[in-house]
Amino acid sequence: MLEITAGKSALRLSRPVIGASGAFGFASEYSKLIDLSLLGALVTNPISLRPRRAAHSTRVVPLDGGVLIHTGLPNSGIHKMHRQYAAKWRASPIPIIMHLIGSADDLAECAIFLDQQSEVAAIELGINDTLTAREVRAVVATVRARTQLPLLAKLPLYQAVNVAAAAVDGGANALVIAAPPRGTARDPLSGQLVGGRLYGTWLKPLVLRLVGQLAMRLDVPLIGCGGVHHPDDVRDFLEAGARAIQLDSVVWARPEMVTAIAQAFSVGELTRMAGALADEWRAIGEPAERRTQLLLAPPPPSMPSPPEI
Amino acid sequence: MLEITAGKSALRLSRPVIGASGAFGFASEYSKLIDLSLLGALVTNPISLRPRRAAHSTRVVPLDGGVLIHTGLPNSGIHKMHRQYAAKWRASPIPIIMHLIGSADDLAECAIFLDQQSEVAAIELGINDTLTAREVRAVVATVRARTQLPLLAKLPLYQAVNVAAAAVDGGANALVIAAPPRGTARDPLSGQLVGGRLYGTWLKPLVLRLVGQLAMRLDVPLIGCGGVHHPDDVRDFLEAGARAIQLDSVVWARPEMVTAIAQAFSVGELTRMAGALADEWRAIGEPAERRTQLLLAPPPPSMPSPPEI
Amino acid sequence: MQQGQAIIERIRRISAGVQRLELAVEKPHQAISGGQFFLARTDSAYGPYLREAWLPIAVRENVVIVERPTRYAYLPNQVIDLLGPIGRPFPLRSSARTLLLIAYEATPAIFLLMLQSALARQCAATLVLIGQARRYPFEALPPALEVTLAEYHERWAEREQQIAWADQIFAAAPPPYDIPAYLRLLEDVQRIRQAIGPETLYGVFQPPMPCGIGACQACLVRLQSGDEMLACIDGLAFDLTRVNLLQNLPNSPGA
Amino acid sequence: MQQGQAIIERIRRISAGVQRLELAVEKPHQAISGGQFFLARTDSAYGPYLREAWLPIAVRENVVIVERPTRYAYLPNQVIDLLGPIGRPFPLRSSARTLLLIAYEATPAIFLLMLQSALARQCAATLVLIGQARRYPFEALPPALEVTLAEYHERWAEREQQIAWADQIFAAAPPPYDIPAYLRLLEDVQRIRQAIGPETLYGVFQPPMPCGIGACQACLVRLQSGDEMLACIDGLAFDLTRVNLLQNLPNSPGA
Ligand SMILES: Cc1cc2nc3c(=O)[nH]c(=O)nc-3n(C[C@H](O)[C@H](O)[C@H](O)COP(=O)(O)OP(=O)(O)OC[C@H]3O[C@@H](n4cnc5c(N)ncnc54)[C@H](O)[C@@H]3O)c2cc1C
Ligand SMILES: Cc1cc2nc3c(=O)[nH]c(=O)nc-3n(C[C@H](O)[C@H](O)[C@H](O)COP(=O)(O)OP(=O)(O)OC[C@H]3O[C@@H](n4cnc5c(N)ncnc54)[C@H](O)[C@@H]3O)c2cc1C
Ligand SMILES: Cc1cc2nc3c(=O)[nH]c(=O)nc-3n(C[C@H](O)[C@H](O)[C@H](O)COP(=O)(O)O)c2cc1C
Ligand SMILES: Cc1cc2nc3c(=O)[nH]c(=O)nc-3n(C[C@H](O)[C@H](O)[C@H](O)COP(=O)(O)O)c2cc1C
Ligand code: FES
Ligand code: FES
Repeated sequence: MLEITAGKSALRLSRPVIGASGAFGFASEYSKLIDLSLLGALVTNPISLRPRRAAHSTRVVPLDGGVLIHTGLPNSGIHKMHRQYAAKWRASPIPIIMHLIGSADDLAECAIFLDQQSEVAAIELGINDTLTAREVRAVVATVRARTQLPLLAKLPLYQAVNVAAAAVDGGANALVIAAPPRGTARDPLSGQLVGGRLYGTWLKPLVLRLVGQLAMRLDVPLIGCGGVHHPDDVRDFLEAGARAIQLDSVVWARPEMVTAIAQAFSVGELTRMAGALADEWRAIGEPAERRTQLLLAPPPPSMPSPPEI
Repeated sequence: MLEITAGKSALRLSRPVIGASGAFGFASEYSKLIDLSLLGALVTNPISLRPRRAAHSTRVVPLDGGVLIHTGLPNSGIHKMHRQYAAKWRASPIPIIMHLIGSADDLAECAIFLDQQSEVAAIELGINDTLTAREVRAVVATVRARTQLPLLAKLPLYQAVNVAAAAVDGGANALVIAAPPRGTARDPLSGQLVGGRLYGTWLKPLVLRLVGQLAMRLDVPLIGCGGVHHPDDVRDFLEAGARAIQLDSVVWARPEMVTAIAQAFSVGELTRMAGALADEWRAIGEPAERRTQLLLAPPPPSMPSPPEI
Repeated sequence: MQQGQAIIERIRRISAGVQRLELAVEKPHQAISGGQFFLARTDSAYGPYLREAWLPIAVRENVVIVERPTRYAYLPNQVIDLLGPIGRPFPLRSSARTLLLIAYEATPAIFLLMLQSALARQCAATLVLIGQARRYPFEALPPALEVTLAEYHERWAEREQQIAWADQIFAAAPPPYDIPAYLRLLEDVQRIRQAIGPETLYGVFQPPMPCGIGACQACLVRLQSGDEMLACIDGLAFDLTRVNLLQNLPNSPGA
Repeated sequence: MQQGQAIIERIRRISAGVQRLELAVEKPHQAISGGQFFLARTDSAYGPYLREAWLPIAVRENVVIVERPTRYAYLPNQVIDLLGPIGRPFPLRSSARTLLLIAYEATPAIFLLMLQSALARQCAATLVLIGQARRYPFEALPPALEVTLAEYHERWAEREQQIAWADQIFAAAPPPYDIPAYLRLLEDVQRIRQAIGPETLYGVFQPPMPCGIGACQACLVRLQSGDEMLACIDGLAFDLTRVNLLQNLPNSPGA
C-alpha cells in the first residue's frame, strides 16, 4: 500500500500501477477489456477549465516502434466534464486522479471547484514544457493553496531534473516523471512535418535515468511514467527509486500486458516477478535512497547468460 | 556545397552528410566498408587533452530498436592521437573535424595546439549536459579566442534549445543538434542498472523538432544529428531547416545505408530522393527560415496514400 | 469489444493485390456486422506499434474472412491477436431497398459484410469502383451485385441515375478518408436530389486508431454542430451532411 | 572485412538446441579462419538494432556452415546480410601438436573451424565440455577429437594431465566471457605448469559489438600493461596471462 498524503487527506494505492492520463480515457472506457480494479488508481485524460476542441491537424503519425500523437486535448471543460462523469467516478473501484491543464488562474479555479466535490481522490497537474523552475513553483503553490487534495505534478521530460525541486517546494505531494516528449514527424498523408507527443518502448531508458537521478536528490514519492510495457520494467523503475509507475500507450498496443503487469503485484506486499533475480530484488517498502544507493554499490559476481547449446 | 566560415577559414562540405563523432572511429576505420569520399566530412571520436581510459563497467546494453553505450571515451590524449593519426587525416579524401571534450581550460589548450596543425579542418566541441547557457557561452568563447578554425558546437538534446543562442554568441560557426541523450537500462549480464548514451531510429522525431524550433530562431547553420537511417530522413531534416546532417549508429546497423544516403545527393545541387514528393521538396540553397515557414503555411490538398487493392 | 486470439486457417489470393484470410475466431468476435472491423497485431513485439485495421468480408460460424493486401505475408496456423469488433454497424435502414456503394481509389472490402445482409433481404445494390478501385477482382463479388467502373468521379457516367435511384449511399476511400472526394460526392448528391434526407449519404472515416475503445481521443471527427465524434466508437460511417468536411482536412490551416 | 549477402541453402537440426545453416556466401566471406565470425542481420528493419554474431564451423568452397540456437527460426533461401570476417584467426602455433579446448557452459562452436585445420595437420586435440556444454551433440564432432565431460571445473578429473599435456589451451564461455571461470583456469594452469609460456593460454572474449570494425570503441578489453585492445580487431582470443581479468568484470566497482 502506497500512501500519498497531503495534510489530512491521502491517496491510497493498493498497487503501485496507475493508468496514465491520455491513455485510459476519462473514466471506465477500458473496463470492457481490463479489470480496472487491478490498478492502484486511474488518471483522467487532461481536463481544462474551459472547453478545448480537438486539433484540426493530423493527430496520429505511426512510427517505427512508437507513435506520434497530437490531440489538442479535447474536453468540454471541468464543470461539464464533472456533470458527465461524476457518477462513473463514484462507481469506480479505484481512486480517480484528475489531470488538470491550464494557466495558473485556470488551475486555481479548477482546484477550488474540485475541493467541493468528492469523486476525485487527487489532482495531477500537467506542467507546461515552457515553464521555468520559478514558474513551476508558483503554479503548484497556487493550486496547493486552494485544495486539500493530494497533488501530483507531472513534469516534462526535458525539464524534469530542473523543475522537480521547485514543484516539491510549491507543494506537490508526489512527482510523475515524466510527460511524454514532443517531436516532429512526416505525416504520410499530407506529406508535411507535424508535431505531437511521442510514445513507445524506447522512452523507458530515458525516463528511468531521470527517476534514478531524482531519487538520489529528493525525498518525495516518485512515479515513473514512460515506456513501461512489461512487468520487468516495473521492477527497474522501483529499483531506480520510483514508488509507483504509470502505464500509458501499452494499453493501446497490448491491453493484456496491463493485467499482467498489475497482477505481478499482490496487495501491499511485492512478489518477485518473472525474470527477477533474487539478490537484486528489493521490497517496495524500503526508502528510495536506500534502493538507489544499492545500484552504485559493488556488483555481484558476473552472471553469464544462459548458454545457447 | 555548404561552407561554414570562421573569418578567413572555412569548412567546405561537398555533400550535406557528415560522419558523426563516436560512430566512425578516429580516421579511416570504415574505409574498408564505405567509400568515405561520398561524405562531406568526418568527425573523429571524442578526443581530450589528457588520455582517458575505457569505462570499466558494462559498455553496451542492446535494447529494442536501439542500443545503450557507455565507453568512457577512451583516447590517448590529443598530442599522442595527433602523432598517431596525422598521416591518415592528411590522406583523408574529406575534411576531418576533431571532436573535443573537456573543461574550458583543457579545450583551450587543445585549440591552441590544433591551430598550429594543418590536418584538421574544423573543431566540434562536445558541450557537457550540465553546463548552463552562460557557461556554454564562456566555454565556446574561450576556444574561439584560441583558434582560427571553424567551430561547431554539439549540444546536448535536452538543453539544445536553452543553450543554442549562447553557443552562437560565444562564437560557434555551426550547431550540431544534438548529442545523443543519456539513459539507464538493465544490463542482462550483471543484472544491474547501468547508464550510457542512447542510439536508435526513435531519436529522429525528438531531434527533428529541435531543429525545426531552432531554425526559426537562429541564423547559424544547423546540422541535424540523431536517428538518421534513410535518405528520407535527410530530406526531413533539410526541410525542417538543417543545412546538413550527421550519421551515427546507422553505420553500425546498416553500413550500406550510409552510401545510399550520401549518394542521394549529387555534388552541390540536391536531387530528389526516393519517396520525395515534388511539391514538398525544397532546394537546399533556400534559407532555413523560408523552408521552415512553409511547414506552417496552408497544406496542399489531401493526398490519399496508395490504395491497397 | 474483446481482446482474443484468432488462427489463420486458410489463405487465398484472389488477385495480384488482394488475399483473403480465413480466421478461426472466438465467440465474441463472431458477432461482427457490416462496417465493423478488428484491430489486429500479428506479432508479440512492438513493431509496428499500432495495431492494423483488418476488414471482415464474411462470417461463417466460427470463421471470419478478412481481406488483406498481398504485400503482407501470412502463414497458415499463425496466431493473430484481435481487438474487436470496433465501431458501429453501418446504419443500413430496414426500409432501404436500393443501395449505392462507392469505392474511391480504395478496396470496397469494407462494404462486403453489409452487402451480404442487404442482398439477403432483397436490396438491389450497385457498387461503383473508381480509379484504382477498378483493379479490385470483381469476379470475386456476389453475382447479384451490379458493378459500375469509372476512371474518376466526373467520368462516372451513370452517376445521375444511380444517385437519384439509391435509398442509401455509402462512400469509402483509402484510409483515413478523402475529403475532396467526399465533397464532390456531397455536391453531386445535393444537386441531383435537392433535399438529402437523414441517413442517406455516408462517408467512411478510418483515421489511425491508437486505442479503438474511445480512450485516446485521437480519432475524433468534427461535425458542423461543433460537436466531435469518435470514429472508433461512432464510426466508421458518418453522415456527410453532418460532418464538417473542411475541418477534417488532414493538417489543415486551422491546426 | 566486407559487407555482403548470403543465402541459406540448407538447415539441419543436429540436436534439440542446435541447428546448422549452410550459407552460400560471396568470395570475401569464404576466406574465413578459425576464431573469426560474422556479424549478421536477418532483417531489413532495425529490430534487433545490433547485429548478431554468427559462428562458422566449416567452410566448403562457397558454402559456410554456421551454428545457431534452434530458438531462432530460419527459412531456406532466406537472404542474410553479413559483415565479416570479424576478428583475427585464433593464434594456433605451427609447432603446436597438442591442443586443449574448454567450453564452460557454452557451445564449443567457436573452436570447430580451427579444429578442422589443427586435425588436418595431425594435432591431437581434446575438447572439455563443462556444465551445460555437455548438452552439445558431440556425435556431430570429428571422430579424431577426444571429448571429456565434467559437471563443473573442479569436477573435471583429468584436468591435471590434460593441462600439463597441452601445447596450447583455449577456453570459451557464454558471450561476452566468464571472468570467474577464466580466473579458475588461469590459477590451475599456473599451479600445474609453473611457468606459462607466451601463446599458451587463451580465453575467448566476445563483448557486444556495435560496429565490429574498430570504430565505436565499445568492445575494449583491458590488459595488465594498462593498454586496451579491441575484441573486434584483436580478438576474440586474448592471452589470459596478459588480460587484466578483474578490470574486465562486467559492471565492476571501478566503473
Ligand atoms: C502539461 C501541459 C500543460 C498545458 N497547459 C496548457 C495551458 O496552460 N494552456 C494551454 O492553452 N495549453 C496548455 N497545454 C496544451 C499545450 O501546451 C498546447 O496547447 C499545445 O501543445 C499546442 O502546442 P503546439 O503544438 O502549438 O506547440 P509545439 O509543440 O511547441 O510546436 C510549435 C509549432 O511548431 C511546429 N513544429 C515543431 N517542430 C517542428 C519542426 N521541426 N519543423 C517544423 N515545425 C515544427 C509544430 O507543429 C507546432 O505547430 C498544456 C499541455 C500540457 C502537456
Ligand atoms: C560533450 C561532452 C563533453 C564532455 N566533457 C567532459 C569534460 O569536460 N570532462 C570530463 O571529465 N568528461 C567529459 N565528458 C565525459 C562525460 O561527461 C563523463 O565523464 C562521463 O559521461 C561520466 O558520466 P557518468 O556516467 O558518471 O554520469 P551520468 O550519466 O550523469 O550518471 C551518473 C551516475 O548515475 C548512474 N545512474 C544514472 N541513472 C541512474 C538510474 N536511473 N538509477 C541508478 N543509477 C543511475 C549512472 O550509471 C552513473 O554512474 C564529456 C562528455 C560529453 C558528451
Ligand atoms: C493520447 C494522449 C496521451 C497522453 N498521455 C499523457 C501522458 O502520458 N502524460 C501526460 O502528462 N499527459 C499526457 N497526455 C496529455 C499530454 O501530456 C499533454 O497534456 C498533451 O498531449 C499536450 O499537447 P498535445 O496533445 O496537444 O500535443 C496525453 C494526451 C493525450 C491526448
Ligand atoms: C560509440 C560512441 C558514439 C558517440 N556518438 C556521439 C554522438 O553521436 N555525438 C556526440 O556528441 N558524441 C558522441 N560520442 C561522444 C558522446 O557524445 C559523449 O561524449 C560520450 O558518450 C559521453 O559519455 P560516455 O560515453 O562516457 O557515456 C560518442 C561516443 C561513443 C563512444
Ligand atoms: S482510437 Fe482512441 S479514441 Fe478512437
Ligand atoms: S565493436 Fe566497435 S570497436 Fe569493436
